[in-house]
Amino acid sequence: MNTLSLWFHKFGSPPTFYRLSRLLCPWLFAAACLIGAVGLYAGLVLAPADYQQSDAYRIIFIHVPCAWMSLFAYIFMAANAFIAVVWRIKISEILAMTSAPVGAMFTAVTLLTGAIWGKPMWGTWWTWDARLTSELVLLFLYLGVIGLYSAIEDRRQAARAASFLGLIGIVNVPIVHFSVNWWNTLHQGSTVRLLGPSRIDASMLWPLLLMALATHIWFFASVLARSRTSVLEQESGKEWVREIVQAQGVRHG
Amino acid sequence: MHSQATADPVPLLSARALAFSRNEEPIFGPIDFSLHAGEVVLIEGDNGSGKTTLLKVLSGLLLPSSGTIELHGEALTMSRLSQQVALMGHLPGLKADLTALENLEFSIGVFGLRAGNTPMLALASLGLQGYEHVAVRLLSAGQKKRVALARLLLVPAALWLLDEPYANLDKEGIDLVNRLLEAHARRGGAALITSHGAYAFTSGSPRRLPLRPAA
Amino acid sequence: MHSQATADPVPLLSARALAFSRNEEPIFGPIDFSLHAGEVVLIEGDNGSGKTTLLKVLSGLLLPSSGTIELHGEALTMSRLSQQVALMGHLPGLKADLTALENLEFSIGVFGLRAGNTPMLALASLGLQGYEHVAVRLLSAGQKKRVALARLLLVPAALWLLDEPYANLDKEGIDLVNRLLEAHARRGGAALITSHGAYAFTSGSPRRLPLRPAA
Amino acid sequence: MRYGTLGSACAALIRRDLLLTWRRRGDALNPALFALMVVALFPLALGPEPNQLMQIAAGIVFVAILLASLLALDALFRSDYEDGTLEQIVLSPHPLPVLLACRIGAHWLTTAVPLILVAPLLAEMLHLPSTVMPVLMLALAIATPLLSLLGAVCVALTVGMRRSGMLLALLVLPLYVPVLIFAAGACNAAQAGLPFLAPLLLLGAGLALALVLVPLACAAALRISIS
Amino acid sequence: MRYGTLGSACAALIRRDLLLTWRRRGDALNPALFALMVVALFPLALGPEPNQLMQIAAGIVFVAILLASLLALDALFRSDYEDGTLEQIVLSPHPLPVLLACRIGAHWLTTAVPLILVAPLLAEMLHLPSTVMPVLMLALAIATPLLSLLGAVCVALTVGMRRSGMLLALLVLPLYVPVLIFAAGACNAAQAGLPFLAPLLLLGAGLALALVLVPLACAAALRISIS
Ligand code: HEM
Ligand SMILES: Nc1ncnc2c1ncn2[C@@H]1O[C@H](COP(=O)(O)OP(=O)(O)OP(=O)(O)O)[C@@H](O)[C@H]1O
Ligand SMILES: Nc1ncnc2c1ncn2[C@@H]1O[C@H](COP(=O)(O)OP(=O)(O)OP(=O)(O)O)[C@@H](O)[C@H]1O
Ligand SMILES: [Mg+2]
Ligand SMILES: [Mg+2]
Repeated sequence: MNTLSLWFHKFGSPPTFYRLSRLLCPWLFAAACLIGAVGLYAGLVLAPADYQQSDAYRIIFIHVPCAWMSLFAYIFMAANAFIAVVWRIKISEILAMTSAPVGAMFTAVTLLTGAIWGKPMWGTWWTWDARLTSELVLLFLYLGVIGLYSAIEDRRQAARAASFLGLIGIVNVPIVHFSVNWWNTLHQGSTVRLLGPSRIDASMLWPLLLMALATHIWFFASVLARSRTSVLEQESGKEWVREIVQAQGVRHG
Repeated sequence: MHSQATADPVPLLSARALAFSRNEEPIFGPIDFSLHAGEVVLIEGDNGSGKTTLLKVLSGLLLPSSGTIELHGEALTMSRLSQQVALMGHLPGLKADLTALENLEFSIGVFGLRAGNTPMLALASLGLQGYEHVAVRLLSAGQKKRVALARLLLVPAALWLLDEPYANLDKEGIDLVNRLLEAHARRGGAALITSHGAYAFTSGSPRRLPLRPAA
Repeated sequence: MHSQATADPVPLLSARALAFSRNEEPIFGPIDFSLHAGEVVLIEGDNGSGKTTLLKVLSGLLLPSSGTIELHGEALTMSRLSQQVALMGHLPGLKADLTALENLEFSIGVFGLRAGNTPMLALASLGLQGYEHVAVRLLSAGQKKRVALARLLLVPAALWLLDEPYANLDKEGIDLVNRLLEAHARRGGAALITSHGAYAFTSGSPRRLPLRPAA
Repeated sequence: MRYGTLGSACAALIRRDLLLTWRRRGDALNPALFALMVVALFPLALGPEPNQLMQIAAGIVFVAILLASLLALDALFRSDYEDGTLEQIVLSPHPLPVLLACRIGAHWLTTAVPLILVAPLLAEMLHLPSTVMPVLMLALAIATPLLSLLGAVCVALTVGMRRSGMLLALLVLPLYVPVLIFAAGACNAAQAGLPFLAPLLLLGAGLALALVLVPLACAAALRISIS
Repeated sequence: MRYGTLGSACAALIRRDLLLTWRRRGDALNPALFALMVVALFPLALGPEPNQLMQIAAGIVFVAILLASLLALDALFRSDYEDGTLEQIVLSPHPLPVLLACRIGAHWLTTAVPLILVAPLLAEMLHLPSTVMPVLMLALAIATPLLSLLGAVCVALTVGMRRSGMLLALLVLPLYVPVLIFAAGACNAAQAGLPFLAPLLLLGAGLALALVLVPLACAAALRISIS
């Protein structure tokens, strides 16, 4: 056992995880909603209209954070999948599997908002541009992971198999990100940079960053909430779960 | 649970606190047992008590959730394990489109050959003379089982793990399995066989290892 | 071959010179037998002797190559046959993703319901209370077999054809099957069951119908 | 003693199939996803020029939907065969063709309807002119039941075999060819501004015929292949 | 007492696979027939203008071959799994990745090579210019082993399941996308008179990588899915 897996065994033990996530989840959801509301207000109302695209551009405040999240969620999933496959740590299996549907949702929203935005901008809902295609492949990869996970009866075996598949798909993530640089495409090049100056006006930048923050928090809240139910389901035979169920039964009457 | 003291000090196979669980549900509880050369042990248990699972764990197909398995008193590695142990599962492991002989030759290529035996001899000793060049597809269920048993005679493994070797066999077939087991034990081999209560291991009185669901 | 004279003059089922062949090869020879209400007959034979095939012929799944089958002394038509005869084959005929109750309701929709019985009662009488709403997928092999048996209790058919009902059952399961068979016979039903030599029909001493390969 | 009526048997069968689909509703999306992927392969293989794609859009949509329903055919009788339910259905006291017609209808509902629903998306991805869309949908509405029916006969013939995937494809595809010609032909005609009703009417006539004959053929084929 | 060597094990495995293919040599033609049928669907669906077909010929040949090898994948481990041979192979005393590499190689020989051989015919049916033919064959020679290898990992992951056909397609197709893009891209470039070597070199690099990594991944995946 190396230090990493020791750490996981300590903090990632299902009961600890359950209690921690029960504590955190409501706060995270609340924070995500609050920051999201501020970001949306700033983006949709306060930020000035674009000189080229007038108000159509405002969909950026949903499209771009969701697009970032679709990639981030995959990386998060793959990291957990790696731990799950190599060290067989249960919490990582669960985290990887619960982040897949959330990531798939973000990917779908990205595709949808992109298509909606594409109609006024490019005059078509869809083109076979490298970024669009690779993002579509990303959705397929998420769906493959979800499908494989739900097709196998044994939860842990299913999680390991699906994690394995997810790991193979990670090659697609850099392709999505760098596709605008590697191939000349219709899609916007990178405009927001962490290092160096961004090619976007500050009045548009800060609502965008707020939205990005909100989606990140939402992602973690949602993954934690889903994982909590998974943990309960998978550990349903264990003593600590019975205690919780009993305690809740008493509370509910 | 069930452990016998015998003359031979180093058992061929020994399991300590061996347990396996699936989906966090224990399939079979921690069990301890050892198996010496020349022994045939019958694992008894109801449907779903984990007999098949136990054999898969012992053969290395599944990793135990806890506990240790030792071969000849040493912790096992996968490649040593598969030289010493032969598993005959529910499925015959035969290609229907190959002949009996071709099937055996494939398994010799992969697993090696026990000294002083040949596929023809093994088939003959199971009463399959004349069927060597018949596609397995055309053999009856009982004859297929015999080809699978012939493979056991050929591989060098000293420990046989047989999952329900009597299932779907008629009386003659059951006798045959018993004779093979006795001969193998006399040669210094050992075998672990499963059966649910309905069958009887007719000859002799083998040691029995009862298996109850852990939950 | 094997024909008994009994009190009841019109047998439930009678076969005259019944034979079946596949690819011009006879599978079972011409056999004659009759089955009266209240009787349970055990068809015995080695692997491949044609037991399963005989049941399929009697249930109407296969057409006999020669000979006649009569139900209540009348030549049979397909739809009368399937109202009178229930077959339980090697396969359970259950949908793994439906619950036990849903499976039974489907079979009632297709086959009808015996007077004075309900799915819940049938499941309860087989010791499956509390499992009515559990997906069959999650049941153990033994419990699945019980659900399949519950279906037999529900359908109106008077004649049961059971193919190896004891296979893969533990002792308790075997007793259960025997009790069901006795109750069915007492109610005026009849049953034809197959088994290869290894199993024993433990209770009573049923009539036996030996089957030998025709070739 | 209550013997089931034919109505109750059909209702039980359809209810069961819908219930099974609902229990595995994730899988119900698979044919549509597969069609989506196949459609996506073409722009990647041919290059993304919208004009070229537009020319061949209707044809590709049909080929994709045809392949998806081909793959979905396997589910028609196989699982019923493998768990023994098919034997029970064959032994039921009701006319087998009627029961099989219900089974095929339920299969069409659960696999082909999602395909029809996803078709506008597929067409849009290939830049099919929106004027052709109604014709495409109409052609699909007539063609997909025909595909399910024609496929059912082949499945009934191969159901006893293991690993029949490839063989099934080889049996089914030739039967699908006329459907493809008329359905895609109608769309191509509409796209070229020509009259497109004739092929659709022919398809409709074929469907009417198949609705009557296929259940009978299917019952005969099943009896052969499970014996 | 003679324990088998790794060499004898690989030889036995390959010999067995070739023998099995020979015993069912009728079935060995199925993938090629399937590709032929898929290719034949296009002129029917799109209309027979040679110029239009020529434009899209290379792409369609690739899509057809890709779908055919997708359907053939099912045979890679399934029959071995169902009759228990796979368990025996996993339990053998030799390194599993090497044995699996032999199995995949034999599968490629028996399913993909017929596809490559039939490719000129397919291309001719779609009027592919004969100057592009050598590039097509070269691209196929590099792409098909890559398809077999990538597919093998997914098959290994799904081998324990019943009726995995559709799911397998959904897992495999995204992985096939890059292969398709580069292989068809090379042909399209050649057809347009542009340099076509770069995508082929990329494919070659991918193949080299896959040859090393896939057997390892396959072994790991198999161990997960048969447990
Ligand atoms: C269905 C169509 C579309 C898809 C699938 C899509 C996908 C994506 C993805 C995946 C990203 C994140 C890339 C990364 O972080 O590396 C992104 C970012 C972005 N997209 Fe889209 N997009 C679509 C349409 C559009 C349209 C029509 C526009 C506007 C003309 C647009 C503008 C942007 C911008 C400005 C960014 C931020 C770029 C950056 O700062 O990195 N997208 N899109
Ligand atoms: N691949 C699997 N996935 C999930 N559960 C399994 C799997 N294999 C077996 N089980 C479960 O493990 C338990 C033990 O099964 P096992 O097959 O070892 O029992 P057994 O003693 O061999 O029974 P039988 O007498 O029916 O052969 C059962 O409850 C079974 O449902
Ligand atoms: N579908 C089939 N096609 C060809 N031959 C078959 C088929 N089903 C059975 N047979 C053959 O018919 C003969 C009788 O088989 P059957 O299954 O009736 O025997 P059985 O007495 O039930 O045997 P068991 O004890 O193994 O169940 C066997 O030789 C078998 O190989
Ligand atoms: Mg078992
Ligand atoms: Mg039988």
